Amino acid sequence: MKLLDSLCERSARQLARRLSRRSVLGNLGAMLVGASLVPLLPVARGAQPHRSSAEPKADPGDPTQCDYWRYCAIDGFLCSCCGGSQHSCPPGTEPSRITWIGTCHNPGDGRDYIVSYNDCCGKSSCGRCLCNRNENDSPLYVPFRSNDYDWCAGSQSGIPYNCSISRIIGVAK
Amino acid sequence: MKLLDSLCERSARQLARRLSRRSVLGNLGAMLVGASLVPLLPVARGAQPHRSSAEPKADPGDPTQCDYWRYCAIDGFLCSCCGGSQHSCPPGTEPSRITWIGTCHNPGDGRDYIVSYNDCCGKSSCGRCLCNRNENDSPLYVPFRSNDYDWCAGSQSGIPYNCSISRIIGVAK
Amino acid sequence: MSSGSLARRLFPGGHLAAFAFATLLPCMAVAGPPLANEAATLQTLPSQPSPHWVWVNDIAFFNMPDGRATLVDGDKGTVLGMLSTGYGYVGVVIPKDRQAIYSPESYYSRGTRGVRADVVTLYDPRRLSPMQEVAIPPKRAAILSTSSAAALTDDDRFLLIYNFTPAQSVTVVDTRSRKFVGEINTPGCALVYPTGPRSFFSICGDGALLEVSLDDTGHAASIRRSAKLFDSQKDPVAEGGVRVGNTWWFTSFNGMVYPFEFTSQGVTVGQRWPLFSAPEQAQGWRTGGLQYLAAYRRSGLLYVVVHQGPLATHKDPGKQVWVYDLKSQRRVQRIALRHEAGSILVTQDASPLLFTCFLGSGALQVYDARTGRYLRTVESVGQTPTFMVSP
Amino acid sequence: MSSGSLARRLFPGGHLAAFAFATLLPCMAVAGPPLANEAATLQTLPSQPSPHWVWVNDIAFFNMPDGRATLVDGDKGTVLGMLSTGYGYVGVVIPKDRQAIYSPESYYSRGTRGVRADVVTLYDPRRLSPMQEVAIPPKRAAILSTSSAAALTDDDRFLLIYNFTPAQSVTVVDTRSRKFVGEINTPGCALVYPTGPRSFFSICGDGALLEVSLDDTGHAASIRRSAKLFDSQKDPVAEGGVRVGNTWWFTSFNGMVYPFEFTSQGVTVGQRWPLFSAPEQAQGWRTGGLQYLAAYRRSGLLYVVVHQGPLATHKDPGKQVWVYDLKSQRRVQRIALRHEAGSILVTQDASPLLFTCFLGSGALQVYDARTGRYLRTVESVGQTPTFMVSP
Repeated sequence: MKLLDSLCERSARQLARRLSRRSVLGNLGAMLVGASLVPLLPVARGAQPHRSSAEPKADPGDPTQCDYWRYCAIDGFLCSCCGGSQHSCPPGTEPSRITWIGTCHNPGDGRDYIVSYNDCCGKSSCGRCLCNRNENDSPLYVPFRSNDYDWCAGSQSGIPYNCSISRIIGVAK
Repeated sequence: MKLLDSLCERSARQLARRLSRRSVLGNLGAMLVGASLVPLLPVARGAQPHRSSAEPKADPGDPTQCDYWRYCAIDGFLCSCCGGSQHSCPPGTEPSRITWIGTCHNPGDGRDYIVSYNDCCGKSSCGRCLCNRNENDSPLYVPFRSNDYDWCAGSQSGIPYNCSISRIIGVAK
Repeated sequence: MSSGSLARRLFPGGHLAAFAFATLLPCMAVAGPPLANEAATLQTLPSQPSPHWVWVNDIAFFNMPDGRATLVDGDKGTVLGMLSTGYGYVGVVIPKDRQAIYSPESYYSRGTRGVRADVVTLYDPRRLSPMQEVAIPPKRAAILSTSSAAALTDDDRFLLIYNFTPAQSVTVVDTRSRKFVGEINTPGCALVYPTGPRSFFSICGDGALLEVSLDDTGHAASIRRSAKLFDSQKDPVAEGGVRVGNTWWFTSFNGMVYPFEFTSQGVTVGQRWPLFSAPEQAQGWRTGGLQYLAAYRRSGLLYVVVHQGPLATHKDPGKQVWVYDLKSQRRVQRIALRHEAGSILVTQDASPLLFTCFLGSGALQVYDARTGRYLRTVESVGQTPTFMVSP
Repeated sequence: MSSGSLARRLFPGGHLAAFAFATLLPCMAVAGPPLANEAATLQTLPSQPSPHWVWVNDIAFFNMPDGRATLVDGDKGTVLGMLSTGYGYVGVVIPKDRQAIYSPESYYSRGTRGVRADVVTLYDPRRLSPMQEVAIPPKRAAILSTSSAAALTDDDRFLLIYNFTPAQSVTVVDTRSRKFVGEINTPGCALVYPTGPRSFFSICGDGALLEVSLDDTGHAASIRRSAKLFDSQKDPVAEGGVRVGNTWWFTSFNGMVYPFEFTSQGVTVGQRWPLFSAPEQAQGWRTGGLQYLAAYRRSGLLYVVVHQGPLATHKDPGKQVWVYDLKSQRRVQRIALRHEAGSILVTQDASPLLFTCFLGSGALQVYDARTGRYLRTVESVGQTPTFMVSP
C-alpha cells in the first residue's frame, strides 16, 4: 500500500484543509489531517453487483442493502431502511455534527469517493438493516477513522443513536 | 362449571376474607372477593410430567420450565431462570406488594392450590424463560385475575418488571 | 462501460483479485462527471398520511425501557419513521384532524429506577419530533397493551387515560389547553371506550359498565353504573372491542358477539349472536390474540382472528381470519394467513388493506382485505409488536 | 401413587379428558400433608464470588436505553442476577477487594432525549442493588464496548473513565471519598490502561502513548507523551490489550504481538513476535472480534480468537482459539469452538474456565480452558453481549 499512500497523500491533505474549515468544532482540524490519510482500500463487498442493478449506473446498487458500494466501512442500521436515505436522516432525528471519513470505490464510474459517515441522532436504535463493514476501520484511538464511536456525541440531540448514512463529500483523485 | 362454582364458593369466601386482611391496600378487599371466585380449571399443560421428574413427588416438575404445575396462569419471565426461584426474587429486585391469585392443580398430591403470582420489580426484563399460560386468566377489567397487568404497580420500586414467581398461599379445599 | 463492471468481468468475485485491481484504479482514466457532493438532509412526511399507513406499537417486552411506535407504509412495505416512547409503552392516540400524535409515556430518572415521570408527549405528525409535553400523575396503567387504555372523546377535545395503582381511575387531559384537567375515579372498572363528544364507558369486573359523561371543562358531569351486561365469570368479553358508529362490538371468550349500543340515554346490549356454529365449537374453534377484532365500517364487516384450541388459549395467535357481516350476522369469508397473527387492523379506504402482526415476531404482514390475498411482509417493525393504529 | 399420575394414566394427554377429571378432583380424598404456604423471599449472593462466575456486559444495540450486566455461574450454567445500567452501556469495573461494583452509566430524562446525566453507580455485590451514585460530567465516551474504556488504578483508589465529546479526556473518581475529582485532558489519545497505583497510559492516534501519573488527590502529577511505539496507519494494535504483571500485551491487525512493558520510568515495547507463520498468513489466518485476547497469568498463556479472512475482517468472530506461551512465543494449543466467538475470558483459578460470547448471539459458552473441552451453553445472557469481566 506504500505506493498508494504517497499517491493519495497530496489530495488527502487538500481534503483535510477543506474539511477542517468546514468542521464545527475547534479541535477537529488536527485530528482530521490524520483522519484523511486514508489509503485506498478494496471494496470487495461493496463491489458485488446487487441483483436489482443489471445495467451499470453512475451510482449502482441498492442503498437498503449492506453491499451498497458507499457503505464500505459503515457500522450500524442503514437509514435507508428507517425512513431516511443513504444521505438523509429519518423524520425527527438530527444528523450528527461530527463524522468519520472514509474512502469507498464506486464500481459504477470506477472512481474512489471520500464519504462522510453521519449518524442520525435523538431516537433509539432503528433496528433495521444492521450493516457492519470495516474497510479501513481503525481502533478507537484513531477516532476519525473508527466506526466504533457513536458519532451522535457532540450533536444537540446527544448520544442516542438511530441509524447511519454515508454521503459523498468529494472524489479521491 | 356451575356445580363446581358452588362447590368452591364456600372456601373461596373464606379465602377472600383471609386475603383481604392480608392486603396492604385499603380498597383491595372487595376486589379480592371477586378475584377469589375462581372455578377450578384443568392444568393440562402444568400436568405434563417434566422429563427430569420420573418419580411422582409432592412438588413435581422443574421450576425453570414453563410446564411446572404452579405456573398454570403465569405470564412473564420465570424468576427461577433469573437468579431467584419459584417463590423468591432475584438479588436486587423487590417482590410486588400486590399480586393476582390463581388456582393450580398439583399432580404430585392431587390437590388444587391457591397460588399468588408476585412480580419481582426494580430492574429491567430478565429476558429468560418467557412463559405465558392463561388458565383462568381474565380480561383487564377483572384485575386480580388478569396476568396482563404489571403487578409491580404499587411496589416501592415502581413498575419496572424483572420476572415472575408463583408461591403457594393455601389449598383450595 | 464502467471500469467497475470491467473489474467484475476480469475478476469475478475473489477478494484478492478485486483488491489487486482496485489498487490500480486511481491511475486509470475515468469517463463521465463524478457524482455530486451531498449534504446530510432530514426527511419529513407529507401533510396528509396515506390511508395505507399504519402505526405499530411495541412494548419491547425484553427491553421495556425502550418502547416505540413505528410508522409503516403498507403499499411500499417500507418504514417511514419511529417514535421513542419510554417504559412499558402502550400506544399512540391519533386525533381525527391529524394535527398531532398523542403519546402517554412513562420514564424513570435512571431508566428502571429513580423518580417516575408520566407525560403525554405531543409529536408533530410530519416531523415525528416532540412539540410539547403534558405532565400527568404517575399512575398510567402498566399493562400488556390494549387500544382501550387511552382514547380521545369523539370531538378530540379530551384525552382519557386509564390508571391502575392498583386504585382505578381515568386521567383527563384537555387537548385545547394542553393541560392535565383531573382524575375520575372508576372503582372496580377499567379502560376507556368513547361514546360521544363528552362521554365514555369503562368495563367493570362484575360485567356492568361505568358510564361517564364530562362537562366542557373535562370534569365528570355524571357517573352511572349500568346493570350487569354480561357474565364476567363464566364468559367474559375480551377488552379489544371495535366501534362502528354508535355500537361497540365485543366478543366473549366462547365466541359470543356482544353489541354494546349507546345513545345519550346510555348503553344497552343489542342482539347477541355466536361466531361459531355448534360443529365449529366442537372442533375447538375460538378467538385468540390481542387486537384480534377489526371492523371495516363501509361494509359493516367484522374481521376476527381464530384458531383451534382448548379453553385458556384466548391469547394464542391464529392463522385464519374469519370475516362476518354485522347485519346478516353471517360469516362471509375465511382468510388463510401466511403467518400467525395476534393483532389485525383493516384500513377504512375504498381498497382496504389487512395488516397483521404478532407479539412473538418482529414482522408485519400486509394482505388485500377484500380478497385476503397476501401482499408483502415488512420485517423488523419492533421487538414485540402489540397493536396497530391508523395514522 | 398420586392422583395426578393416575389422571395421566387414565387420560393420557387430552385436554378435555384432563378437564373432566380435574373437575372431580376436589371431591376425592388425598393422602399426605399439603405443601406449606410460602412467603415471597429475596435472594442474595454469598460474600465471596466463585472464581467461575463471570459478568457479561450487554450494550443492547437494538434497544440501547436498556444496557445491562448479567452475572453467570459457569459451573452451574445458571444466571445469578443482573444490573440495569442505562444507555449505551459499556461495562462493570470490579475492585480487587470486591466490596463494590463500579458502573459508569448514562441516562436521559426522557429515555432517548431530554437532559443527560452521567453517573458512576456503586452496587452492593451481594444484593446487586445500588448503594450510591457519583455524579460525573456527561462526557463518557459512547462507543461499542471495550474493557479499556474505564479502569481502576492498581490500588483501587481512583476510577478512570475515558471521555469523548469529541474532545478527549479522562474523568477521575476517588473511590474513597466517592466523589468526582476532576478531568485530565488527553488530546489525541484514548482509553485507559493502568500501570500502577498512581499511573496509567492512553494510546494516541499516531502510535505513541500518553503516560499519566496521578498524585494522591487524583490529579495529574505528570503527563508524558512517549515516542511512536507502533505504526497506527499500516498495522495498528487492537484496543483489547491484556495485562500480565508489568506488561500490557497487544496484538496488531496483522498478527504481530506487542508487549508494552512498563516501569516507574515509563513504557517501552519489548520484543515483538508474530502470532502467525508465513504459511498461516498466506492461508489468511488473522485475529478478530472484540475481546479477542485473554491471558491465563499463572502459566503465562495468551488465548487468541482467530479466523481466516481478508483484511478488514478484524471484527469478525472466530471458531478457533489459539493458545500461546508468552515465554517461548510458541503456540501450544488450538481450541476448536462449538460456536463463533468475538469475546473470550479465562478465569485465573487452578482449574480455569474459558468463557466465549459474541455480539451476534445472546448465548454464553463455557469450555475447560486447559483441555478446550466444551462444557455448556448458557442461553439468553443478553441481547448483544460485548465483553466479560471476572467478579
